[in-house]
Amino acid sequence: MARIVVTVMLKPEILDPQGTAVRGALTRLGLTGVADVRQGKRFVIDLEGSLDADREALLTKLAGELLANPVIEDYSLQVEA
Amino acid sequence: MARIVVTVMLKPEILDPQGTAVRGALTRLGLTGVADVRQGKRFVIDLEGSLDADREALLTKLAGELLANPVIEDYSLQVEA
Amino acid sequence: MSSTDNAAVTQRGVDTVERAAASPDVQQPWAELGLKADEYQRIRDILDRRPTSAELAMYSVMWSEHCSYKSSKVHLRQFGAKQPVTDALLVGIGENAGVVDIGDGWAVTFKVESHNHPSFIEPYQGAATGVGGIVRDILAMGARPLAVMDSLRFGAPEHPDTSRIVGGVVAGVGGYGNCLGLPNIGGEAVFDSCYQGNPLVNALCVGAMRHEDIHLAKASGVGNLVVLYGARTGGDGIGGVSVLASETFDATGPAKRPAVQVGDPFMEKLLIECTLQMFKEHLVEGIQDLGGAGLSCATSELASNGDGGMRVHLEKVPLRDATLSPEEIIMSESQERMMAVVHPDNIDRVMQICAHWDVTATVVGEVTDGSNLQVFWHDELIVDVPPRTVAHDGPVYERPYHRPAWLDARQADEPTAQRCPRPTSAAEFSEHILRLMSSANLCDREWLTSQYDRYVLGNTVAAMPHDSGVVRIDEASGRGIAVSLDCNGRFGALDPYAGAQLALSEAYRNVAVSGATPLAVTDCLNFGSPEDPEVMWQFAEAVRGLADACLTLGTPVTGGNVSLYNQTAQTAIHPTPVVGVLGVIDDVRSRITMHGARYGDSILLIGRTREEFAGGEWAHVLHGHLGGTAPVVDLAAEMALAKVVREHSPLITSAHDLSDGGLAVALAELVLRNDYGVSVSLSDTEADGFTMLFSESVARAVVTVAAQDVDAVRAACELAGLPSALLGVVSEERSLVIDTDAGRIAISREELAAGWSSALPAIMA
Amino acid sequence: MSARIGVITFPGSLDDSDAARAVTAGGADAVRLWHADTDLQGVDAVVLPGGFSYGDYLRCGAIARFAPMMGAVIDAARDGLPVLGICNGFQILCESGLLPGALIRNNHLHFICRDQKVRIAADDTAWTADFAAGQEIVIPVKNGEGGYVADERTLDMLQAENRIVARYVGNPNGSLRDIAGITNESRTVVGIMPHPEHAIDPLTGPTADGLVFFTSIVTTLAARVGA
Ligand SMILES: Nc1ncnc2c1ncn2[C@@H]1O[C@H](COP(=O)(O)OP(=O)(O)O)[C@@H](O)[C@H]1O
Ligand SMILES: [Mg+2]
Repeated sequence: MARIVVTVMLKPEILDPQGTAVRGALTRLGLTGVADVRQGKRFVIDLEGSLDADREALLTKLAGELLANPVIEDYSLQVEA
Repeated sequence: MARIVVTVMLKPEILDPQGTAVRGALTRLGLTGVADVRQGKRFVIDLEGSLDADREALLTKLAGELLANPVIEDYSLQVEA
Repeated sequence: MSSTDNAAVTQRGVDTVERAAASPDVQQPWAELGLKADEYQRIRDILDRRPTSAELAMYSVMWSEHCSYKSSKVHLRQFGAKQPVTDALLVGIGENAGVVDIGDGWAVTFKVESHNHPSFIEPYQGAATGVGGIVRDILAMGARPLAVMDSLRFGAPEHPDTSRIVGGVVAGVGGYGNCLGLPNIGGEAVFDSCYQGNPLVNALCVGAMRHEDIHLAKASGVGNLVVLYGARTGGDGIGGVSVLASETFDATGPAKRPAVQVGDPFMEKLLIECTLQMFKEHLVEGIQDLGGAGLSCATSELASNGDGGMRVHLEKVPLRDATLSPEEIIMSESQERMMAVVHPDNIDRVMQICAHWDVTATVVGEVTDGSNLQVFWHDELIVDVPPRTVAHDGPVYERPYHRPAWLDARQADEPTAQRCPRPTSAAEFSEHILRLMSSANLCDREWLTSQYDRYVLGNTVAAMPHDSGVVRIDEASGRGIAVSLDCNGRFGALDPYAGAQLALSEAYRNVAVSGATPLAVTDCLNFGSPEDPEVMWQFAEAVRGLADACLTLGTPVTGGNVSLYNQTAQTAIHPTPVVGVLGVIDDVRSRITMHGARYGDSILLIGRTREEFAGGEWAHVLHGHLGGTAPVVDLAAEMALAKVVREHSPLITSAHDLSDGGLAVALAELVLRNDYGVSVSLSDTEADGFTMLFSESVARAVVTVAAQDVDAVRAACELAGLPSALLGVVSEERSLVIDTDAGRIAISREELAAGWSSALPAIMA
Repeated sequence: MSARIGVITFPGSLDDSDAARAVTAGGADAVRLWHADTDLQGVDAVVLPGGFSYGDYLRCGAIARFAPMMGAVIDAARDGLPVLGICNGFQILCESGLLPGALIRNNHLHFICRDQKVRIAADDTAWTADFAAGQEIVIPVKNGEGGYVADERTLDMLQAENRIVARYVGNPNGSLRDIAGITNESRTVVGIMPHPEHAIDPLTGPTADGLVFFTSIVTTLAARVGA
């Protein structure tokens, strides 16, 4: 069993309305000095068996084509187990 | 400057239509043996100054009240810098 | 993790029928499951042994208040007993939803249902799954769902928790309906502190089909197959039943069970398309949606309505959570599932259709020539019951009830001029109008309605802000329907009998002023605890009132829903019988809307205005007052108004009913909703300016007609026994001008709009 | 013979029958196409309808872009097949690279459905030929993720090449430069966020302004045959 975690965040130059809303809410609820909040996605993918090179390559490709849209998002992969 | 990352995932027993959709797409695109996919949220919070105990306590509280709904979601905080 | 491999689950400890028969003295947790001692005994008498744990699970949930209507049943019978004679009713109460004939071979089905309690815990998902549930009910009748509506009640606008619930509920209703592709064509949103801990989320769905396509929930034909299709089954909504699971699964113990269900509108959209395709190809002998009580309900109802028995192999049910026990599988309330009874000749095609839409489908059982519903877990028989005893012969309570002692005092507390000072100058009148228009219950609903898709499917002829939603059913002929959903809970608090009738009266009027002929009724009765005799009295009175009024209006109740226990500690919500009325329009091109008027058109007020302020918006907003006698119910006038409007619809350029806030609010809305102004005088009317403007008497509407048609319409009113008054004209200047006995009220559109448009966003900020 | 225009249905497409109705009202024959097929059946143009393909649970249009039929559409579009993507269809076009940029969550975070004033900026695309540049129309907008974004260079390029097809008058969602719709280099592929197919008859829409998109394509295709 292999677990891969893919993290996707909007690129810094893209406006993040959700992050902005969270920042506003945190500040209203009393948290001081919130400089910035960005909201992204996290995918936890469980694969049967172990992660061979082929599947890892395909997954890396799909992370950049399916899970993230590189026009607006950055992404990263992490093999957990 | 402190950076805190809050991760929010649906509890394992809760239906995750988003994860199911991603699982289906990964499989259709040729990835074999996808056992499960769960999709969650990731908040990157930048705070001015250093993270004192008060602010950390407040943030921990707000993570469970604002960023996550503990009825359906699990969450975790990680101080990054 | 999902897995179909149920065999992985240990079979050790499964409570079989055989074992139950052999071990009569086993202690069972019937009380924890909400059963009373005598109910448990009755189960033992029916089965002539102790129930297995799976049987106990089924009976306990099917005999619950929610599924068995045990407190309400004795009262609801009036809807049948007092059912008006009508040719329109094709399928009456008792099925998933009633079916109404609207002509040309078209049938329409509609129903309203509550999802109140889940919406307080998780507003988004609670509301979303509420929409999902009612849509499946309509689908199960054989109809294509066409539109949804939502009637919402929230706590006080200024309470800190209110915006959380409003935001979540509205996003949930919208999120599910929008993603499903059903237009939202109307509803209500009301704020009152009595709903603080008990918000109400009532969702309505309407669908249409050809007469020959009506499907019923029954399993007939020995050898026919039982197909479960849609989402996989998870541990949703089975909190209580876990006590059984923990008994049987000693060592391993079940995984944690979700307290809240998450909706999957995409799956539901696929379910709709795949089900409609099966209907189209005549592949389905009987069908049932899986809602409350899941498989317990679907299998026992299908079997009970059929002519044979049914055998179900529970281990075949596709699971989302492999640790579920058989008791839990049979109880699971996982959303987005349907069950169809299919002839073996058609099964391949059914599976093909499901595969085409990527929907998981599994044959889980078959119709037998026996009389019992039998459920197997692998090879062991774990349920063997006469299905009728589960589905239909649940307990019936004659709960005690009595009129609350405090009601006399409340009814005596009229909003008199001494008790609630009235405006006396034109300036005060203006101020009161502005305060009303910017109050939570009368302000612009745009913040909310703009989150709902009202255009999808391309047949929406009227939605918000119109008095009722109008949908085209037949593109060629223009045949269509109008639906409205209404209730004023404060009237119910003053007099539940009248309150229910007034809700019906308002919905009927909304449908009528759109030019439609009202045909049928659905209702969602939201009340406090039936164990409180005073609440029970309110409930009994409301049902009696609604049944009586439906008989008079000739509009049968076709179905609905009861939601009890809406209370925090000792305080119940106002009696809130939400009533939906369905009307037919032969050609939607002839519908009447709130727009349509032209400069220079005359403005007529139709209907009698009495001095009626109790329970109304003016007393509520200006004085926070709730007391006195509810407005007089005048169903004959309501019918007369409907007839006049319908018969003169070609002459009527626009119409708007009078309800919350009375004439002042109706006229202000005309100014706010159109690009014209209104200039009227109350000098020729039957009562003083204050009464004319703020009374909430029933059976009234403002209509606009061309000057040359005034006499014809007024003559028709007179003939129908309705007073009418020529109030004034539609003016080019965009303002509200009213000449009263206290002087001239003149409010510009900008002034009206300021508070009216900002009030709801301010509550949500 | 009238033009044949394909309307693709993805699982979760919602406005597909509306798009087909609009195609017919515009004077062409609507040909229903299924996402899992690959045969375009020789259609003269394609409409990608609105909705929530695959629930739009990942990113809007992200999964639909990989549908077999989209492979055929992408190839044909590169060879000049006119394609109109409405709402979810616009998102699919951006995801598949036929149009630049992307659509993100509305800046106010709510789904918004309203009658929207839009100004036509380019009247020389396959789908806007019957409009006059500068013309203002009212058609429904309804989306949750309709905010158009692209980098400055792309935005400048779109503007310089007159590839912004329509602009919002009163921006409903935070779209950069009020962009409601754009076109590709060859002006055959158009993506538009608001819904012309819901404004073909004042009975069921705010206006009949949207019909012009569907008569435009008929005009364009007729001119091609004539040429
Ligand atoms: N919760 C809701 N969902 C959908 N539409 C709503 C909702 N609340 C109000 N509306 C619509 O907004 C408009 C104005 O509402 P309201 O003022 O309550 O209507 P009325 O004047 O008929 O009582 C109506 O068209 C109504 O159907
Ligand atoms: Mg009304």
